Amino acid sequence: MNFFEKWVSKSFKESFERDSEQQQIEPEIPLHTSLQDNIRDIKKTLGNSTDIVIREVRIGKSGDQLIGIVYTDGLADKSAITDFIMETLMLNIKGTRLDKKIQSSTNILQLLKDYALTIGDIKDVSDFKTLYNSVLSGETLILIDGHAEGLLASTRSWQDRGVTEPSAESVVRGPRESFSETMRTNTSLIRRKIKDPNLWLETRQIGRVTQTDVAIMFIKGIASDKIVDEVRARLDRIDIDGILESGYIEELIQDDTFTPFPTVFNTERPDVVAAELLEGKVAILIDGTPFVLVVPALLISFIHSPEDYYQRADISSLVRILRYIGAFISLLGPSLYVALTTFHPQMLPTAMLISIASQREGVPFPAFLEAMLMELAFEILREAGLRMPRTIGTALSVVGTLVIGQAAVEAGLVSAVMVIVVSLTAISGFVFPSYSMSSTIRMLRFPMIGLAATFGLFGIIVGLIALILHLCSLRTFGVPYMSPFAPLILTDQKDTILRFPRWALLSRPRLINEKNMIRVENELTQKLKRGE
Amino acid sequence: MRRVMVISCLFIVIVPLISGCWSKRELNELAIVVAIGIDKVGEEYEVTVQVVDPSEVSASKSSGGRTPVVMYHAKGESMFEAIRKMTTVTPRKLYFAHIRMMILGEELAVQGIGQTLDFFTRDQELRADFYVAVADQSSAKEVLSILTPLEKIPANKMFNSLKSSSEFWAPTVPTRFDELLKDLESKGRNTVLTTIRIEGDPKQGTGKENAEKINNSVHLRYSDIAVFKNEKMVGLLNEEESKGYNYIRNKVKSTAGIIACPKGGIITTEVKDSKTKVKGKMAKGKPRIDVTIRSDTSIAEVDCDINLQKTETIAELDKIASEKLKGIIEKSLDTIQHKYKVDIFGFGEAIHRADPKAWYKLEKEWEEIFPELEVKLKVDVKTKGLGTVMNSLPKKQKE
Amino acid sequence: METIKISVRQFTILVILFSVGSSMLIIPGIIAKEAKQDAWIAAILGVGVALLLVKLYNVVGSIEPNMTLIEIIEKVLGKWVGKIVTIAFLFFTLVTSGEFLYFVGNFMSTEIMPETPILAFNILFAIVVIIGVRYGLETFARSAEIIFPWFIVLFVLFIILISPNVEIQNIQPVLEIKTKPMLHSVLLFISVFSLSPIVLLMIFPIAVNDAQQAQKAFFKGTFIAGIILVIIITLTIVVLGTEATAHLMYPSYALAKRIEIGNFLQRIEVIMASMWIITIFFKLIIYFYASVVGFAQLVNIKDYRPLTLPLGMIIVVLSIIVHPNIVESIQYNNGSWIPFGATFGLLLPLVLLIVAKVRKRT
Amino acid sequence: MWMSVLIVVVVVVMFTAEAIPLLKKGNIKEFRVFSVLLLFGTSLSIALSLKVAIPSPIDWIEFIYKPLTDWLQTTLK
Repeated sequence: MNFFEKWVSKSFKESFERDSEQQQIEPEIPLHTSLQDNIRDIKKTLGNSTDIVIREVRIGKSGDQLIGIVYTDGLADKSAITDFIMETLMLNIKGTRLDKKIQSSTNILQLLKDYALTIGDIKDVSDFKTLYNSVLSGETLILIDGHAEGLLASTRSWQDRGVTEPSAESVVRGPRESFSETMRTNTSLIRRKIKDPNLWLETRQIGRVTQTDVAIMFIKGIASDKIVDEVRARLDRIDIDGILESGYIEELIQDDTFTPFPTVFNTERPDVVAAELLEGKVAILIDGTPFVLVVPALLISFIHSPEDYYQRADISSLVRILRYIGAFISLLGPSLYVALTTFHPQMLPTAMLISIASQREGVPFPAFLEAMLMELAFEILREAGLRMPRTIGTALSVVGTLVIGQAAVEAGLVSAVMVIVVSLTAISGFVFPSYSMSSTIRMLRFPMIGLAATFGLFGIIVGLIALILHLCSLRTFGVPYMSPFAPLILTDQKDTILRFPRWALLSRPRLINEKNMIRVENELTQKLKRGE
Repeated sequence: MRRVMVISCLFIVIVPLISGCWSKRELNELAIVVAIGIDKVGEEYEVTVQVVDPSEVSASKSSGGRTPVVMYHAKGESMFEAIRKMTTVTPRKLYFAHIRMMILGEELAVQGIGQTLDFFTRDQELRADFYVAVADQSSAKEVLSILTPLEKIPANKMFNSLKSSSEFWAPTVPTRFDELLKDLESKGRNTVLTTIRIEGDPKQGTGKENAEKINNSVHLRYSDIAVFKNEKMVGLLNEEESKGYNYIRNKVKSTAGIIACPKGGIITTEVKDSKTKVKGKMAKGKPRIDVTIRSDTSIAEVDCDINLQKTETIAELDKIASEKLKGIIEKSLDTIQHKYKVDIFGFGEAIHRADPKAWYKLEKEWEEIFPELEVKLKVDVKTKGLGTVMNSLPKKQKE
Repeated sequence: METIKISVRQFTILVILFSVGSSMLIIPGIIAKEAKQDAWIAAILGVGVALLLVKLYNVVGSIEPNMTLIEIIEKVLGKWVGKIVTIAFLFFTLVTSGEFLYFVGNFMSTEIMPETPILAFNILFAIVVIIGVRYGLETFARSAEIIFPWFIVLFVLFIILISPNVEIQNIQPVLEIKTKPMLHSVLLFISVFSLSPIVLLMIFPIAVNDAQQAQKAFFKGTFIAGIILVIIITLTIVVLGTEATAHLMYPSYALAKRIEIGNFLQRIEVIMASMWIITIFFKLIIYFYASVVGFAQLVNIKDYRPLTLPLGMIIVVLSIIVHPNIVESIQYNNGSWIPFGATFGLLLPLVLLIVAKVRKRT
Repeated sequence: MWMSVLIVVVVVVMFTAEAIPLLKKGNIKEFRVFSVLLLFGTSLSIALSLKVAIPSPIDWIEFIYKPLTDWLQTTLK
C-alpha cells in the first residue's frame, strides 16, 4: 500500500497548491443588528442565487418595524409561509394587543415566537453558519431589524418519492414498504415498527459542503454501548466535503482492512432494520438515500433474508440450506468445471466424460479461457442490463441469453456444458438477498477459476483455505465477521444455517450485545431463569 | 495487513506465470482408452488399446460415418515402452483413467502375468477398478477388435455383461484389477480369471456391419474360468465347475439350477441367496476344511408332474437340490484338487486364520498338502418361494 | 508477545488437526509393514503411549504457564545454554516444516498431478501458510473451527462409503505379531503421531484462555486424533489387505479410490485428498508459527510478522532439498526421525522438567 | 537464469514492502534480522535455481543420529 499512499499524496499536493476560492463560513460570526447589513451579507455569500427568496415586510401598527423573510424556493413550504408567517405577521396581528406590544417592547423576537407565529417548530438563530444551514435545508428565516438575532421556522417540505415497494430486496411474504430519500420519512417508518422509548436517535451533519444529515439509531439497553460509542467515534472521524449516498459513509466507517467482503450491511427495508435493531445492532440513516446502513454486519446477515422469519421455520431452514448451496455453486461453479475437465477427468463417470468430451470436440479454446470468456460475457450482459433504459431491457436479455448463447454453441465456439455451468453459476449468484455480497462472490469467482486452471482441485482447496483465513481475520466494529461460526457460539447456531422455530429463538446474538439477552418469554425461558 | 495482500497478489500473479499449466489436458486433447489388451508375441508385448471416439458415441450429434471406437496397437519390450510407442500412431495422448476392461492374451496368461502388471499399479493415472479377463483361444487384440451391437462401446459391453452375468448366472468371475493383485500377492490363495471367447469368425466382427445386423454373426461370450497357479494359467474349468467354484468362494448372488423331479421331468429353481462359510481346522495334526453352504431358492419353472402344495414335496425337493449342488461342488473340488492341484479357494488362508502356528509349518508344503486336503461339505438348500402360482397350469389342464 | 487468547475448543480442534496431520496418509503404510494385520493393535498401544507423553507436555507447560516453550527453555536452562537449545529446536521445527511441505508437493505430484513440478505446489501452499501465520494465531484457530466440521463430515462420509468394501478376514488372525515388530511399529506410530505435539507448547498454555481446561483439551484432542488414526489404519488393512497396505505409497488415498456406490458415487478420492490437505495445512501452520515466533523470541523482537516472508522462503527451499527422492524420505522417517524427534519430543521436556525441579530445590 | 531474475524481483518487492516500513518506524533490530534472513533465503533460492547442490540438513541429522538409528534398527529387527 506504500506505493498507493505515495501516489495519492503526490496528486494531493498538486491540488493543494492551487488557491481555493471556496468561502469558509466560521461558526462564530454573529448576525448584524441592521437588517440591511444582514441581507447584504446573505446575498453576497449566496451569490445572489435565484432560488433564495428574500422578502422585506413591515409590520406593526405604524408599519415601522422592518422584518426580513428569507427562504429557499422549492425546499420550503410556500403555503405554510404564506398562511402561517406572512398572513399572521402582516394581516392578523394588525390592531390586536400584540400589535401594540410590538411597538413598545424591545424583545420583539420573543413576542413573535410566543404569540404570533403559528408554526410548530421555531428556533433562535444568532450566527451565520446555522443560518445558512437552516435556510438551505428549507427553513424560513425571520430577521428583525435592530436585532442581532433571528427566528427559524421549520417549513421544510420538498418533493418526496413516497414510500414504495422495495426494488432490490423483494419478498413474497412480508411488508411491502421501503425507505425513501427523505430521512424523516425513514425514521418514521422505523419508529412506527418500534414504539419503544428506548429507540434512540442521534443526528449529526456530515460533509463540509453538503451538510448531510446522518442519524444513528439504536435501542438503548439492547445495543451494546461499546458498539454505539464506536459508531459515534467513527462517524465523528469523518471529514469530507460531501456525502451523497450511504456508500460514502460505508466506506469511511468500515474496519480498516483490505477486503472484498462488505463489513457494513445495507438495506432498503424498514422491517429488516427493525429486526436488526432488536438484535442489538446499530442503524445509520443518511439523508438523501433509501439505503440504511446496519452495523456490525456479520457474514451470515448477508445470507439471511427477512422472509426467513416470516415463513414457517422448517421451510425457511430448507431455503437457507438451498441458499448456502447456491452460494457455494456461485463461488466455485466454473472453477470446479475447469478443474474437473482439465486436471481430473478421472473423477467424472465414464459416460459423462465421453459426453462432455464429445461436446468439447472442436471447441477452439481451452476450458479455462472458455470459462473466463463466458463469465466475462455474462458480467457484461448483467452490467448492460442494469444500465440500459428499462424499455429495451427485454430485447437485450433475448439477444444476450438466447441468441448469443445458442449461436455460440452451434458455432462450436463454446461447449454446451460450459453454457450450462455459467448460467447455473449466474443464477446461483442471485440467491443472495444482499446485492453487495453477491457482487463480492462474483468477483472472487475469477481468482478461483485462475487457481483451478493452474492447480486443479488442489488450487481450489488452497484458495478456499486462504478465503476462510481471510474471513476469520475480519472484524466488523469489533465483532468477528464469522461469528457465530468462529468463534463458535452454540446458542447462536439456532439462527445460522437453520432457523429454529420462534419459541426456540430465545436469546439475542452474543458478542453483539452483552445485556438483555432474552427475546422470548415462555416456559422454557422461565425454567432457564430459575436455573433448572 | 495490506502488505500481505500486495505480496500475496504478487505471488498469485507470479506463480501461474512461472508455472504454466503442466498437468492441464483439455478433454478434446485426450484419447479416452476404455479397454486394453495385452498379448505376448515372442519376447515382446503387444499392447492393444480401444479408444472411444466421443463424437460418435454422444447422444446429440452422431455423424454416423465412423466406428464408435478405434483400436491402436504397438509392440515393445515393456508395457510402458509399448504404450509410449503408440503415440506415433495415436492422434492424441492416451488417457488411461477410464479403462473398463483388460484382456490378457492366452499366450501371456500361460507364460505368467505377474511382471506385466507392474506398470498398471505404478502409474498414478490408472485406477484399479476395471475387470480383467483372459482371451480364450484367441489373442487379446482380436477380442478388442470385435464391434458389438446395442452397446456402442465394446468395452462397456464386456464390462456390463460380466457384471450382470455374475449377478444372475453364477459361472463367471468378475475380477477387478485390485482383487487380482491381492490374489497374486496372497500366499494362501491362487487366482482365477474369467475367459472371454469370440464366437464366430473374428474377421467378420471387426467391421461396423457386425453391429448393424439384427442377428449379428460375431459375439463376445464369457465362457469358462481360467485357473492360475501363482501367476501362470494352468487350465480351464468348465461351466459347472466354475459354478461350484463360485459357490465355495461365496460369490453366488443369483443363478438358475435344474433339478430332477422325483417322478421324471425337471424343475428349474432360482437361487435367491446363497451363503458359504469356509472354516479351517487342524484335526489330529491334519488340516481340514469345513464348507457350509446355505442357499435359498425359489421355483422358477416346473416341467413335471408334482404337487407343490405339500410340505413333504418341498422338503423332498430341498433334499434333491442339496444333493445336486453337493455334486456340482464336489466335482469342481475334485477337478481343482486333483487335476490342477492349485488352491484357488483360499483354503490356505482359512487355515492361516484358524491356526496361525500350524500354518507356518504347512505353508511351505501347502502345494503337496492341498490335493490331499479333507474337505467336508455341508449343503443346505431351502425352497422359500413358488413364484406367482402354486401348482403349474399344465397340470390343471390334465385333470 | 501478543496477548491474544484462543478458546479451549479452538485449542482442542487444533490439537486434533495437528495430530492427524501428516500421520493420516503415511502411518498406515509404515506400520502395516511391521505389524501386518495387527497394525491396529499397535496403533491403539501407540495412542496410549501418546497420552502419557501429553501428560509430560502438560507438566512442562505448567512450569511457567505464561511462557512459550522457548521462554521456558531460556529460563530453565539459562541464557547461553538456552539459546543453543533454542537454535537446535528452531532447526528442528524449520526442517520439519520443510519436510511437511515436501510431503504436500510429493503427494500431489505422485498421486494427482504428475506433470506439475513439486516446487509449484510448495510455493502455493507456503504462501497460504504465510498468510495464515501473518493473520495470527487467533485467526487460524478460528479457521480451524470452521474447517473442522467439514473435516469430520468428510471423515464420517469416508467411513460410511468405504464400509461396503470391508473384508473382516483381512485382519485375521488377530495377535499373530511377535514382540519385536510390535515394539517397532508402536515406536514408529509414536514417532509420527505423538512426538510432534511438543511444538504445541508454543501456544499452550500461554495462548489458551483457560489453562486448566486446556490440559484436558490436550488429552481430549490427542485421544480423538488417535481414534481417527486407529480407524483409518484399521480400514486400510480391512479393505486393502496387509500386503497392499505395506506396498502402497499412500494407502489411505488408495483406500479412497475404492469408494464406489452405484454408478455415480465413485472416483471421488480427490475430495478425500482434500481432507488430508486440510489437516496437513494445520500441522504445517503450527510448525511454522512455532518457528517464526520462536525465532522472534530468540532474537528478542516484538513483532514476528516481518520474519514470515524470509523464513517462508527458507522452508520452500528446504522442502526441495530435504529429500532427494521418496526412498530417502521413507528411510528417514523410519530411521533417523525417531531419535531426532525423540530428542525434542521426549528428551527436551524431560531435561527441562528435571532441571526445573533441581533449581527449585536449591 | 530466468528463475534467478524472478527470485530477485520477488525479493526486492518483499524488501520494499516489509523492510522499508520497519526502517521508517525505527525498528533497527527487526530490520537487521529481516535483512539477514532474507539474504540467506535469497542465496539459497538462487543456488537452488542454478541447480547448485545444497547439502540437505537431513544428511547432518542422519550423520549425528546414525549410531542411535543403527542400534534401533538392529535391536528391533
